[in-house]
Amino acid sequence: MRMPDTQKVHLSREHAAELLRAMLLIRRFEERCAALYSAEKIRGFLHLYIGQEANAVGIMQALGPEDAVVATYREHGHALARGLPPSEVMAEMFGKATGSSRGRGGSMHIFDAKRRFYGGNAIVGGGLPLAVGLALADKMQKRCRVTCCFFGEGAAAEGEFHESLNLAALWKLPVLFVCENNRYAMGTAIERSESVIEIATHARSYGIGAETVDGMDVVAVECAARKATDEIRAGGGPRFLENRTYRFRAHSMFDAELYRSKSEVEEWKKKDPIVLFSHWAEATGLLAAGRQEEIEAGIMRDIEGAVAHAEQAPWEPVADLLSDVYTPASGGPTS
Amino acid sequence: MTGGRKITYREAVREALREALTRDERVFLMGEDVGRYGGAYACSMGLLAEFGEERVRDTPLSESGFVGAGIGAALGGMRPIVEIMTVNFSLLALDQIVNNAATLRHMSGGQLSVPLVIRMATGAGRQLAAQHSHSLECWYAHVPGLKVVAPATVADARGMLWTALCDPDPVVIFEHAALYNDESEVAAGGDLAVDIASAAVRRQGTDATLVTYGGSLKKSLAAAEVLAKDGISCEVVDLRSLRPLDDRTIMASVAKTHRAIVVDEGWRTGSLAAEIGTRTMEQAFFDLDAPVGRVCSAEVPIPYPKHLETAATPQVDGIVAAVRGALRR
Amino acid sequence: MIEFKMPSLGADMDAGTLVEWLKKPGDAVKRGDIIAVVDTQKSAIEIEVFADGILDRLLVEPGQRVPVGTVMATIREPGDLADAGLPPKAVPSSASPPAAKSSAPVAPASAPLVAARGEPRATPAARRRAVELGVEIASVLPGPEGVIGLGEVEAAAGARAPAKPQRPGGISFDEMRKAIGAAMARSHREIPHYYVSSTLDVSPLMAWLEAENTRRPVPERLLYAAPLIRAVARALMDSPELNGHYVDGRYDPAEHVNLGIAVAMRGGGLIAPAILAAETLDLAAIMERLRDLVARVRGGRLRSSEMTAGTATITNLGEGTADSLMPLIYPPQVAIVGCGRIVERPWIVDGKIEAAKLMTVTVAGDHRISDGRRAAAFLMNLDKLLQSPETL
Amino acid sequence: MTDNDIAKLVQSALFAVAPDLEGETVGPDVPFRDQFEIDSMDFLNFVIALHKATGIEIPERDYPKLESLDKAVAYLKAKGFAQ
Repeated sequence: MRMPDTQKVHLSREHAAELLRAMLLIRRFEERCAALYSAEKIRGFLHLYIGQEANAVGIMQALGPEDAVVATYREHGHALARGLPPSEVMAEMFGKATGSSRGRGGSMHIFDAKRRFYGGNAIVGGGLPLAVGLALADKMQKRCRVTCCFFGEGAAAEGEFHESLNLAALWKLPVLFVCENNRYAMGTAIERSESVIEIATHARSYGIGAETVDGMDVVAVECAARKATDEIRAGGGPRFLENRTYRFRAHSMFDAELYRSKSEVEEWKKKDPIVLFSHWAEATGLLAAGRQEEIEAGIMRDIEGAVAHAEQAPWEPVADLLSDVYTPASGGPTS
Repeated sequence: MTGGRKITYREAVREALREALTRDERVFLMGEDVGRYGGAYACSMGLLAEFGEERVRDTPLSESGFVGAGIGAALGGMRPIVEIMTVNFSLLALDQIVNNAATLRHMSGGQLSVPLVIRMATGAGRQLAAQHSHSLECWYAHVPGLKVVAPATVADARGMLWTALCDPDPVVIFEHAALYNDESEVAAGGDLAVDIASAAVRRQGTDATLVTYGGSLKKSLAAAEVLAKDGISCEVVDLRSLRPLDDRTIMASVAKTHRAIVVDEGWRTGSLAAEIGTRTMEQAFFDLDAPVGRVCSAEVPIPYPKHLETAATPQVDGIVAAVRGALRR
Repeated sequence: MIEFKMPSLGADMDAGTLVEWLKKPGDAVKRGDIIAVVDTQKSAIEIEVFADGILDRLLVEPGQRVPVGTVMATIREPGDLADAGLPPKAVPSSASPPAAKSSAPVAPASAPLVAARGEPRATPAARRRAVELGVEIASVLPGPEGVIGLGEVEAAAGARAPAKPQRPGGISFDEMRKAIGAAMARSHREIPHYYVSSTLDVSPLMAWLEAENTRRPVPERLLYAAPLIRAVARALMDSPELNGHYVDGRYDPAEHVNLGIAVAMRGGGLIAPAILAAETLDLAAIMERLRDLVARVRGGRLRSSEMTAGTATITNLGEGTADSLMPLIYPPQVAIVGCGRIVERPWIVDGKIEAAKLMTVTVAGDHRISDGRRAAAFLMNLDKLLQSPETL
Repeated sequence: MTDNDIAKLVQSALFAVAPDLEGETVGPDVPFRDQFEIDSMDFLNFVIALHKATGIEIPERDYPKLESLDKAVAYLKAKGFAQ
């Protein structure tokens, strides 16, 4: 692993441990989710983030609590990186009443208003206009905040991607667009879905400053994110990062992975962001020997706690079925 | 109306917009050609000069983008009014309206609200053919999480916007394009907000109930006038709100007249008229002295030539005939 | 499998309402058993079964009104297995036109409904109002398009006598009137009536009766109707052209005299259940049947065979009424005998004027079957029988 | 037994033979025939019912003495049906 170009990232031992901890939490949490899915505790679709952890973790380092995050249906990774409690996320995966969306959303719709985490969007490209609007509200109310919007490269084929880039650039809105280019729109390789495979090119064509980043390198992602958010906060309008990354698991739990070879997956696994980062950090002395085991142990405790919480958490009563369709004060219809 | 003044439906919408922009800083108007052009139907004429580009915001031709941005802005604390030129164009934004505006509150377990107002023109009558003339209100009225209203009178056009803005949830307002030039007296000054949850009885009657909304209200009233000359007394219910539907007002009227005819410019199949007819069957079956009648648009994309457009959409004659049919005389 | 259908209990009946089942599935039934009670426009009628077997399925529920011919139940014949298959159609195919509607109707939605034959097309509101007002929906004259609406029900209710709205068994006066009207209109329209009458000296009959009744204890006393019925029944046995059914252009003379007895109902209306094989019954038996019939007319429950089996009818005006009457034949019968009240008048016997008790008897006959001469012969025969009451 | 009791007995005999009259008000001095369209069969049954209730033999010639409520009460009393 190379040292990051920029020296803006001050990699203290503490910060390195934090990056590793955050990525490992996602990894172990999701591995547990896969097992829970097989045990039918988690249902619906489950799109694991494993392999892409460096993106969520790296980007979040550049965001403060006042900033907003709009994510995709692979957002449990982003949610954990954003700091949502694992127990709430797990309860949501279970569909329990103590879940972050009171169980109404499930794995694809994790929301946390107080952490300004706006989901959880299961329509490819559907989150981008929301991010534009959130940024518009900030700009109109003269708040210096960033709205960070995650999406995959598949979204670049959607009209909403282009409409949103155009609007954000046109109105100079404080949006950080983060394209996690994992090369597959579900089962369709990027070469088969995009006329231009360097997604950042689109952003530049709208006049948006864009960069291509190694999405398997958490430090590189953090560096790029800090640079981009600094520019956005300085009033430079939107920025765009295309993070080249890879998911190690199938698209969802129902995916036979007929569209890619095992050898390709193995090749990418050599770039496992956690392995690379931990080796590098140990090699450079940022991570003391035995520290990773310590971190792992803490994470496992957290995850088991989250699972136990989710198991015990109550279901929402059917009598409350119709709640949260309208704001109660508005006297929404029940018929 | 004492102290009233005569204004057009268009002026009523404009006044309502101006009032909203004046009363609440968080309100802004956004849409295609709402600024310099003054609005496709001239509803926002002059507002750009008055409130500036920030608050009267011309958008690119990207319905999904700017409607979604309206949703995001509402989440971010603003009170956006998004104008979509016509209901046909709104289909480009259907994803944002149905998948986001309507669902976010529920999907987030009640954490988020989307206080967004979407206005759009609807309906036929001006020879604009099949991509500018449809009445797809019922598609929106189908969706839980949305509220859907249709001001049919100048007073409602003047008053409903503010009520909609006060609502914490997304409200879609359908303005029938054939109404913009209608002129009527409205009360001067004061709080003009009107109830958007309940239907209004626009004419009292005893023999049959015409349930209608939007652009079909004046046709229904005209039909009632024709029938009155023959001693047939029609009650005319203006739904005003298409979601939620005010069942109580409809059923109370049917209990009185025992006959219901729904006048709806949407296509008959899967229409609001179908919904109202079914509810009437469910809730007022034993009050009915005739099958519920429907006067809807013909099952055809609205054609361009005047005579065909007229033939395709509900007209006074058809309403009169439907009432006579229900009365068997 | 035998189908038990809603019977036609008269020329004027096109539908009936099931009041109750008297048997349940699995019960053995014998020919002649009463298994159901049906409300018609005239009365609640007990319906017999005409086959032996095991009651299999009940297809109509109490309160349901179904057209004549509707299968109401199935009866397993000895040897039949229990019906495991689909239930037979509840409505005969002729009564339910297939609803072959185009999938893309262009007609206005308020196009009239297609109604099954005989079903009154009453709106929900009309039906509810009818219940509130105690109007039997079948008695209401339909309005335009054959629909009974609120207006029709209210008009029918307004036209009805307010004091006694219901007959026993829930039969309305209106309905009764309508049924009589329908049957008599048909009679008047279709049957070429002729009339023949004679004034008969019933003094010997009345003298004999007075002596008889003085002798008899109260419960065994006779009304003069009893010997009169017996004499009419016997005379009809000798006049086959006056005793039978005329159906679809064919006359079918009857083997027995099932004599319809016109019984007036209080408040108006008339019902004519039959005494079956009246010619075979003695006076005591006739008296018993008569008493039973009148009681059941009052109580509102008659048997289906009594309603349909009549082969001729007698209508006896009785005391305190009028001298003679010109009755209308009840189709498909071909004759009716009308008896005026008994009056005491001067009468010449063997050239001398005497006080005599007289009764004018009129026979209405169907010219398609017989002529006045036949009726005259019947009257002479009747006169002869009445002159020797002790032989009756 | 009071006149009233006898009147009740007469009424119940009447209603027994004409159940459709149940609940009607019986005028004391109007002939049943005029009030209720009683026919000869009804009347005979009424006489039988009275006979059964009282044990009194009622000859046919006495029938006119039973034609109204008051008359029937008086007739039964005269026949000694009071104790």
